[in-house]
Parts: sequence; structure tokens; C-alpha cells
Amino acid sequence: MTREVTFVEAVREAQAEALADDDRVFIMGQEIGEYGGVFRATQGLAERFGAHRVRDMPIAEQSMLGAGVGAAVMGMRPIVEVMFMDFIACGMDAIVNHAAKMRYMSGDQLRAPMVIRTQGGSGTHHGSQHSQTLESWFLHVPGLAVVMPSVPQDVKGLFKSSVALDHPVLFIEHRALYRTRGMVADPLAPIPLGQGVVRRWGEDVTVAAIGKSVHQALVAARQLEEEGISVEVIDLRSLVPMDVDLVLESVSRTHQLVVAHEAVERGGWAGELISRVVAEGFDELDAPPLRAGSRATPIPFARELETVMICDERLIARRVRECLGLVEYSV
Amino acid sequence: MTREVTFVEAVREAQAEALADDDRVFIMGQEIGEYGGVFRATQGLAERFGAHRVRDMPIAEQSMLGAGVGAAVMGMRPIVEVMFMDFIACGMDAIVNHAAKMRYMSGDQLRAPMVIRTQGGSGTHHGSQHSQTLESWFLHVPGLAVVMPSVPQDVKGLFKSSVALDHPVLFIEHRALYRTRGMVADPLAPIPLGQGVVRRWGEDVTVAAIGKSVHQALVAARQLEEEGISVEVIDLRSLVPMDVDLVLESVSRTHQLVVAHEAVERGGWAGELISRVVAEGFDELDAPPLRAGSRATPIPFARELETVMICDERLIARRVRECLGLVEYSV
Amino acid sequence: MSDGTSAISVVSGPGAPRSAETLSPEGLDSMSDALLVEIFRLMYTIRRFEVVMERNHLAGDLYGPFHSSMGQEGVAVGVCAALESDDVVTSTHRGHGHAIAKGAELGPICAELWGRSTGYCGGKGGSMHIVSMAHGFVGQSPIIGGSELLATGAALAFDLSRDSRVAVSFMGDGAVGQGVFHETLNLAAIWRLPVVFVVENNGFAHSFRAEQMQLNPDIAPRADGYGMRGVVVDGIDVLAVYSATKAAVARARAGGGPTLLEAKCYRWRGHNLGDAEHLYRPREEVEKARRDDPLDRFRSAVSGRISSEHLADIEAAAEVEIAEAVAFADRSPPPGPRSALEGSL
Amino acid sequence: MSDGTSAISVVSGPGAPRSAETLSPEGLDSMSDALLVEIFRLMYTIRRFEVVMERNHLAGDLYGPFHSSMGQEGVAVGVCAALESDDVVTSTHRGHGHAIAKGAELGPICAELWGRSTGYCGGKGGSMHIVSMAHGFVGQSPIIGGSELLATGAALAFDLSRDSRVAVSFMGDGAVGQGVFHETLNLAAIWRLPVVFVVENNGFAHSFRAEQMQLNPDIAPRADGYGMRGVVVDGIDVLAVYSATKAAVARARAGGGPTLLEAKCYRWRGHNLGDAEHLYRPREEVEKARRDDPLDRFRSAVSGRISSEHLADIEAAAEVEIAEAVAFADRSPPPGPRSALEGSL
Ligand SMILES: Cc1ncc(C[n+]2csc(CCOP(=O)(O)OP(=O)(O)O)c2C)c(N)n1
Ligand SMILES: Cc1ncc(C[n+]2csc(CCOP(=O)(O)OP(=O)(O)O)c2C)c(N)n1
Ligand SMILES: [Mg+2]
Ligand SMILES: [Mg+2]
Repeated sequence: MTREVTFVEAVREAQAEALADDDRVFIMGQEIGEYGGVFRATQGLAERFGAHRVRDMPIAEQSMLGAGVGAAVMGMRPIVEVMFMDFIACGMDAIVNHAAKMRYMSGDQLRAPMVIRTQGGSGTHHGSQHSQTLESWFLHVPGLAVVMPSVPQDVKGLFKSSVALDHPVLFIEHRALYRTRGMVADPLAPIPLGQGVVRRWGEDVTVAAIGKSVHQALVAARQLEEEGISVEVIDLRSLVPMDVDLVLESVSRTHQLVVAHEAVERGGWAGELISRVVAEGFDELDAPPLRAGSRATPIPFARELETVMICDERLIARRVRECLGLVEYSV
Repeated sequence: MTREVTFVEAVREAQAEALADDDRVFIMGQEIGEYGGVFRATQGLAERFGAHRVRDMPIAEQSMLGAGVGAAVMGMRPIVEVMFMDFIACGMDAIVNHAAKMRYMSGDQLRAPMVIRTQGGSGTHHGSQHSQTLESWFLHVPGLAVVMPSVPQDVKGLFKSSVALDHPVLFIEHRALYRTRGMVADPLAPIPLGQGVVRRWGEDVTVAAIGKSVHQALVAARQLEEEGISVEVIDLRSLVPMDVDLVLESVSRTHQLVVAHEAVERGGWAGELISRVVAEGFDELDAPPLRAGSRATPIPFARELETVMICDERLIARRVRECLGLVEYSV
Repeated sequence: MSDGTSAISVVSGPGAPRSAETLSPEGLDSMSDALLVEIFRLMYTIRRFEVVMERNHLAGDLYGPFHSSMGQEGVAVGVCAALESDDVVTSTHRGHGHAIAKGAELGPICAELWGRSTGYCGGKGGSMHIVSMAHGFVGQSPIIGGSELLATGAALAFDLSRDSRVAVSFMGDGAVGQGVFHETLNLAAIWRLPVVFVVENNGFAHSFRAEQMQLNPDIAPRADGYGMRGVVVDGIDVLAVYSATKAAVARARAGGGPTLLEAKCYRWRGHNLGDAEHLYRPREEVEKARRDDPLDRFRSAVSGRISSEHLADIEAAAEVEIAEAVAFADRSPPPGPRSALEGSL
Repeated sequence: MSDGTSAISVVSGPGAPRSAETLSPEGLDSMSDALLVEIFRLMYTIRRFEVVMERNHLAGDLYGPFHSSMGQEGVAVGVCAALESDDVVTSTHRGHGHAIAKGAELGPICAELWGRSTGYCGGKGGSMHIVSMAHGFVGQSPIIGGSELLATGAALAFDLSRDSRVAVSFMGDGAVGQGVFHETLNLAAIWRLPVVFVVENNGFAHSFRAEQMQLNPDIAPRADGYGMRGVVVDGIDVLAVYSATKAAVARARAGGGPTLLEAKCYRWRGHNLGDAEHLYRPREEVEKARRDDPLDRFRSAVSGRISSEHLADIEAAAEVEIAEAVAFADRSPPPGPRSALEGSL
């Protein structure tokens, strides 16, 4: 059976199922209890599972995340919600120095299975401190998985795998997707981390993306189709582990690659994927693989400025044309 | 006139000169006052300039860095020492959400000229929470300069430019370099940020590196010379701004590129440089540009494990050989 | 406190009595008519500004998150009236009132909320990031704790450069659990920095009441642990806030170190525009709180001094100013795209 | 306190008297000979372990940073003796003593310091990262604040799973200024978590004395702000530490919530091996402090109960155990290179 649900409903269901399935699961966060989450992602959960297991937190990100690590190490499976991804900067030590390293540095005596759920991204004009897309930092922190679903079905399937993993997982949602809809199979098997999926088949150029950027890549692809360009769109779904093989396979057919993300291009994870593809598939490439990412500035408030700075379908389409040599490349 | 000094003496002199030249400069940090710094980088400064301007701090990184931002915004030019780079995770919010964004988001009403000095790196067996090399995160944070000197002369010249910049600067030293020696011109002009330098001319492969990895690249180059391979070594000196042009020019002669850093390879800044070179110089490349970075694990304590995991001269040499097709590439 | 008894109590700090000492507010007598009128003008302006902005937001003229400071005018104005114009203030997500109270102009504030080129930050900031350095409004940080960081640093700059200015950090009751609160109060205390930490205890951090976030809902006594002076003031009473701040600022300026000033008030509106406040507080509670209006309290306090005609004139002038600010924002062009790429590294 | 007066004072918390109440330590009478002997064995072992390790470090057998807990044996052992074996402990950079006191074995500790495959963490941890889950030693975090994070989380796990265990966080006086101290104490208080925060106030955070880091050098009264019980104990007196911890643990286990327990002691050695301690403390101060030796104090306290021959036997056995641990580490192979790449993502 399949049902249509919104993205945020999928997030809610995924958490409800995790709570129902496993006594060790609990949630911590700000406004997640009776209030139901500022984006309604935990609505009804406190009522159903108790304030004990759906715990409201004072504003104290470092200790919220750190207490998550401590609880995980003692056998619990915490879900910790960081209200805006920007606030993760207030709790980096708990994630980077503790959660990610516990298992390795203890010689596998300690494990910190926890899901750090957060949301981010532009488009709602929250300004520079409430709109960042920071997943690239965490690729660079060995010991963490990084997941970014683009559709409701993946939210649920990837969440199942995330809760079950014996490593900490950063589970990142894009705010602008919450109201999008999609079909969800019921029952649904877990979707393994590290398996990308081809969202659209094409012949001329591969665009690899994640999260909201997948939707933008699809918009760009439809537009480019009218120009006679056939674009293949890959949704990576997780960045750690990353399905480089799927991209290599696709590039072996299209021979061109664009990597798209909303994160700032400079220092962003597109560099990782491109380096991997270049190292392992250089001879397949007919043209330079290009990145479509946001410009290197903080995120401005005004609409007119945000569109200049944030990577969108227009930039993705432009990069595809540049890759094909139809227009000249410019940074 | 030139003099020979150690790397850490250069750090000390650079700070002393900044304090002497400009009343607005002051230093904050742990153990930096009378004690002189755990690596002696501020020895004698409190005596000479007063505990007022060389201020010891309680253990509270977020507020130390945040107070630096606040003071900078009001016209001071703070130097803030984070004792180990790993502890920057305790102060990320002040750096990322505040220092880096103040100027842009205020429409240039506020500026946060501050130098965040820190040291990191492996080799002293400090274990996984005291050995990280985290500069790659900050490339991804628009609004920050990122500087990593490799020799005493650059320490002094780059520090002058860093203190003078009207943006915050992350100035990263490698612990293992502190006792290395080098010649320093006296007087010395500021060395502009964003200007790399060729440390060794070569014809077959370009190796771009920074900080301690430059020295390892030079060791690798000497070794490879015996095998008949001529390596050009570029010291980038700063990552933001990054001298991509110098690398492109070099690659236009060597047609092969290896990018080396001690930071973990996955998600590391080599991906940025390779993406830029590929995008702007694809046709010059005869072989896939490769990365030499550390493996994706936390940093282990034992010597025997550290050598497996950390990028060193052997890995750099291997990547060069792989790039030339002399041995097969393996991750 | 609305029963007319002690409006200001010193509850902790060096030399503070174990049982709260009561400060009598400086009498109205010590305040000039001009000052009283200015206080009224600012309070009224903030009140009406928030009303008008909310209306325009619902109409789609401005966009993005919106946090109204309605009901808290007495704190913003009482504090800022006690400052010199070059003293500096830092603020939070709920900062319109602080900006106005510190003297920032309505036109550029409004234009910033509209995302226009004539806004204080050229449209790069928005409602949560207003800055006006010319007025000593160093700006807002909507990251809980950010206001304390910036004010502590500003006070450090004043201390280092032997500058007699004082820094004020506005923060909410929700900030008290954040590590930065603890770190910055400690720093300010050991370095005797010229800073006043003003906690606007408006009863809520979004849906949470203080008693859900800490065992003791009173905040000022926290000063004790830092060896700092802690003062509670009735935030509905602008004159009490003014007096309490005067004392704290004088102390700071004289080298006496920081004060933690807790102003008890009530958040009239939802946390933000669109907040589902019915989920966590009964309508009646809000209605009851609104009956104790800082503007009314001020009106009766000055009734013997300032005529109601005079106040009505001020109100009318404020309405005009707000309307002009809206018109200014409306006719201002959006920022040019090129500016998006300027000002960063 | 070494004058024999009150060794334990309750200085804050619900129902605490304003002037410190004095707890009389549970008398020796309530303690079995076996327990006393075990306390001595552990204290002596820690003392000698640190001496031997330091010597071996200077000889190059082990490497990396080294923080000796010499002089603080009374705190480690007094606290851990008051725990059940499945209660858990978290620690800091200065954690050898805590690991030993919690029951971890010398061989694998020593091998970990040597970076050998037989170490508790297979050589991946080193001196600052010992873990022995089998003994409830959840491990060290040399990031100041990390110990509190882990213990608070462990206590939360116990609370959630209705597990009667208690978590203890050892931390230094230097941790008190860190934001995490504030955040975790607050969380533990509002959630009434079964955790005891033990501050080993050894007089220094590296070169800093407490009075340089906070206006009031006493730490236990900080509990007050969190509505938590705060207790000061003489950390040189292992029996007092034991009693104070017993009370705090019983309270936590019974659902009475957390305690902040400050144990006053003195760091005998430099901050780390190679520390330039002459820069910040006079030799005489150290010598004077060392004259008040927790081992001596214990010896005289039990002199009527345990014969000096018995203690001498224990000492001799401990020496053998340490020598065997060193031999074990020495003959253990280094970790195989492949293990470097295992255990991460
Ligand atoms: C570090 C951080 N965590 C969480 C938030 C989300 N947040 C925004 S406002 C708010 C409540 C603030 O309450 P309070 O400090 O009392 O200020 P008030 O809204 O009442 O003015 C929260 C949790 C944030 N902005 N920053
Ligand atoms: C977050 C962080 N900042 C700074 C340090 C460096 N550091 C290591 S130990 C230490 C002093 C700790 O003093 P204290 O907490 O009293 O413990 P003690 O060394 O006395 O046992 C410092 C500053 C650190 N490890 N972590
Ligand atoms: Mg509030
Ligand atoms: Mg100490």
C-alpha cells in the first residue's frame, strides 16, 4: 500500500515509529514536546509517548547534544533535534570531539548511536544566522554519517537505517521541503545509507545533488530538455557514506558531471565528489566536472540578494551549459 | 639584514610587533600571560605589555572568542589564542555565526578585525581530541581568512597582513613546526594573503600544500628526484584567499597535480583546489589530479597507528607516482 | 509589584543584604519634563511601530520571521533613557524596541524590515539583524547568547581603551540556561567590565516558562555565583527601570563592575508572528497581563506633570512618523544585485 | 580543615542552612576492615602508579602528554569506594587515578599508556582516553567540560530506563568557568538526574588559581543557583570524601537529584610532565602541601584498626602488581596497522 504524505509528516511518522519500535529511543529538543516542534515535526509525540521520552530542553545546545552522547553510550538511542542547523555551531564540541570519536578512540568499547536531526536552508528569509547549509563540515569529521533526504519516502526509509546504525548520524532536512508531498510505501523497508538513486535518466550530463537541490536539478533538467539537452539526475541521499560508484557509472555513460548543492561552493562537499570522480574516472570525462553551489557570502535577508547568492535551478542549468561548452564558464 | 629564528620565536615576535605598533591590539588566551603560553608563543609579552593587553582567560572558549568579536567591532584588534585547534569546536558559534558574518550582515557598519591564532596537528601523540587539523571547515565559512604559514619568515610577514586585515583571520600553526628554524628579514614587509610561493621548481608534477605538509612535500620531492621524477612544490600560505592562479600556471607546465594536506582527505580543502583547477584548467591536465590527505578516522594515540592514518611524505610520494601512472591508484 | 510596593530590589552581589534590599526609584522630581516626554514618545512609538509592522507583515509588505516586543516597551525605553547616547546596546531576535529606544530612525529600520537598499544594513540584515552604529545600537543577534558575547566584548574594548562608555546587553529569560550566559557573566565579573546584562523576563522562552527551564524561576539571584550585583525591577514600570539602570550604569562607569538586571514583564504577542500560542497559554492570562500596560502606568505616573493634550500631540506625531517610515520603505528600491557579493571574504 | 574540625559542609541547596551545616563523617566504625584495606590498597596503588609511570615516561617507554594525579588519591578513592561497581564514572585529562579507583586493571591501563594492542583501547586512546566499560569507567575527556556532558547523559539514560545506577563526573576546578558546567548542572537539577559532580579543586587550572578565574574561589556554593545541593569536603581526608559521596549517591539513587561536591586538595606535580611550574608557584608551597599527605592521614586514622605490617604487605603487593603491569605493557605488541582503519565511519 502507498499513501501520500507531506515531508514533515514523514519526519513525524519516522520518529513515532522509532519511539514505538524501541524503548531505548527518546527525543530531546527545544519546543518539541507539547508544542509539537516549531515546524510541527514532533506534533502529537509527547502526548503519545510521554514528556519523559519526548523531552523539552532549555536553550543549551552543547549540553543537549552532549547528554545525547552520554545517554547513547549507556545504551539509549537518542534523537536530538537542533532547531536550526546554524545552532549546531553552539554544540560542535559534543558532536565532533565526542559523538564522532567515542567508538574509535575507546577501541569499540563505547558506541554513540544517536540521530541528530536538524533543518536548514534558505528561502524563508530568516537571514544569515538562520539559513545555513552546513553538511560539508561533517563529511570532514570521521565517525559521523550524514543523511539528507529529498522526498517523504526517503525520510522514512533513511530514518529507519539511521536509528539502527551504531554510529551517530546527522539527519538534515531542508525547511523548504516540509510541505512538499510524496508517496510512501506502507510498510516500508529501511533504505540503506550510502545508496544513491537515479531520479531521472539522461544521456548528456550527470547532475549529482542532494536534498532540496535534487528538486532544483530536476527543474533544470526539464528546462534543458527543451533546449535538447538530456540530463541525468542522481540523488545521493547520504553524503557519508557516499555512493560514488553510482555517479561513476552514470558518468561512464554521460561523460560530463555537475555537482549541485545549496551549501556554499567554496569548501563544500561537491569538491569531495569531484575529486573522487576525477581520481577514479578521469578517462571517462569529456569535459571539466563543475560545481553549482552558493556564492561565498553570508546569506542576505532581502529576496533580491538571496537569489543572487544562493544556488538554484538557474545556476544548475547554467553549469550544465558551461560543462557542455555552450556558454563560457565563469565562477 | 636577516636573522635565524625558530618558528615559535617568529610567532612571538610577530605578536610583540603587533602589540608595539598598534595600541588597539591585545591578546587573550589561556596560559598566555605570565606563563608565556603552553608552547612559549607569548613568552615575555605580558611582562613587556602588561597583563591588561596580554590577558589570561578562564577556560571558556565561546566567550573568549565572542568577546574578541565584540571588542573588534568597537575598534580593537584582538588576537585570540585557542590553545589547541580541537577546542575551536567549543567556540564555533562566535567564529562562524558572529565574527565571520558581522561585516556583511550589518551592511558594512560593523567589522571584526581579529586574529584567531591556534595550533594543531599530529606527531606529539596527544590523541584524537588534541591533534586535529580543521582548517577545511573555515574555507566553507564566508567572511573569514585562513592562513597557515610553513616557515618563520612567513609567520611574521603573514601575521602583519592578518592583523591589518579588516576581516577576521584564522591563523593556524602546526605544533610540529615550532622548533624548526628559518631566516627572517629584518625589517620585513607584510606578505599579502593569497600569494602562494613556489618552494621548489620541477617539471613533472605539481604538489600544492600548506603548513607542515609543504615540508613533507619537499622531502617527498627529494626522494622522487632520485627516481628521476621532478616535482614542483607550491606553498599556498593561505587558503582564503587561495592562490589558484599560481597552481594553474604551474600545472600548465607540469600537467599533473597532487594536493597534500594533513587534514582528513574526506571533505578536506584539497577538494576545493582540485575542483578549481579542473574547472579552470581541465585541458592542461594529462592525468587525474590526486589528493594526499589523512584517512577518515579519528587520530589514534599509538605511533604505529598514527603513521597509518596521517598523511605524510610517503603518501605524498605515492600519490605522485600514482598520478604519473607508475603505480595503481588506491584510496 | 504592580501593587505599588517596592519596584526595585537588590537581591545579590557584593554587600547585598541576604533579604532583598529595596531601592526607591529616583522620584519623578529628578526627571525633566523633556525626558518624561521623550520616554513617552519612545514607548508609544515602539508600541505603534510593532502594531503597524505586524499589520504590514500580514499584508505581505515585509517578510521573514517577526518577533513583536509589544508590552515590553517599559524595559527598552527605561534602560536606554538611562544611557548616554554613545553608550552601546546589543540585542536579540526581539529587538525593534531596543533599536528605537536607542535612537535609531524609523525609516531605515522599516526599510530594513522591508529588505530595501535604504535599510540600515542595505537589506542584508532584516528584522533580526538591525544595526545602527551611529546610535550605538551595535545590533541584534538572534542566536541565543550572541547579545551577551558582543556586549561583553564591547565593554572589554572600553576597559582596554580607558573609554568611559558602558555596554548594555538585552537578553531574554531563555538565555539564562545557555553556557554563554555563564561564561560572559563570569568574565565581566572578574574583569569588572562596564556592562549591564538586562534580562527581559517576559515570562516565556517561546512556549517555556522560566520554571520549566530552571528550578528557581528568579534570575537576578544568579548574579550571586559570579560575585555580581543582581537587581530585580518591575519592567512594566518604565520609571523604575530607568532608575535601576541609572544606578547600574553609574556603577559600571565608575569602575564598580557589571550588574545583572532582571526586568519582569510579559510578552503580549505570540513568540513570533504565526506562533500557535494557544497551545501553551490561556487567552485570559494574556488579557489579564495586558491590563497592566506600561503606557497606562506611565500616563498615570505623570498625570500631574504632563497634560493629556501634550501626550495626545506626541501620539499624533508618532503616528505620522511611523506612516512616513512605511512610505519611505515602500518607495525605497530593493538592493542592487551586485551588493549581494560585497562585504565578505 | 586539616586542623581536625569539620571535614564536610553542606553549603547550598534545597533546605541548606545559610551558614554551612556540618556533616559528621560516618565513623570508621561503620566501615569494614576489608573496605579500609581496599581503600588503602587503591590509594597506595595510584600513588605508586603515577610515580612509576612518570619515571618510565622520562625513560621513553611511554609517550604523549602525562598528567599526574599524585596527591589527589583521597578524592579518586573516596568517591569510587562509595559507589556500586556498576555505577559509572567519567573523568578528565587527569584520570589515571579515577580509572584505578573504579577498578580498572593496571595491565591494560599501562599498556594503553604505552600505546600497545593490549591496552584498554587497543592503543587508540592513550593516557587521556582510558575507558573500561566493564568497570563502569566510561572514560576520560580531556576537553574541559566533556566529563560533565557524558555523566549527565549517562544519568539521563539511567533515569529514562528506570535503572538505579548513579553517574559521577570528575572534573577540575578549571571546568567551572566553562559554559558546559552551567548547562549540565542546570539540566541535572531540573530533571533531578542521578549524578554527582565532583570538582577536584586542586588549587590550579594549569597555572591559574581559582581566584583568577572567578571572584569567589569556593565552588560548591555555585550549586545554589541551580537549586542543587552543594557540599564541600576535605579532599585530603579519604574517609570524609567517602562519607560525603555516600550521602550524595544515596540521595541521587533515591531520586533526590544531583549534588555538586567540591573536594579541596592540592596538585602535587606540575600540570603535566615538563610543566614550568616554577613560573607560578613557589617550591615551598608545594612542599608544605605535600606534608599533608592523604596516605599519611589515612594511616593515622586507621592506626588503631589495621596493623602497619598489614599495610606494608599491601604496599609490597601493590608494587608487584605495578611491576607486572609494566612488564605486561613492555611485552605487549604494538597494535597492528589495520586496526588504525577500523571503528570509524
Ligand atoms: C542558540 C539558539 N538556540 C535556539 C534558538 C531558537 N529560539 C529563538 S528565540 C527562542 C526563545 C527565546 O526566549 P527568550 O530568551 O526568553 O526571549 P524572548 O523570545 O522571550 O524575547 C528560541 C529557543 C536560537 N535562536 N538560538
Ligand atoms: C576546552 C578546553 N580548553 C582548554 C583546555 C586546555 N587545558 C587542559 S587541562 C587545563 C587546565 C584544567 O584545570 P582543572 O580543570 O583545574 O584540572 P586539573 O588539571 O587541575 O586536574 C586546560 C586549560 C582543554 N583541555 N579543553
Ligand atoms: Mg522570554
Ligand atoms: Mg585543577
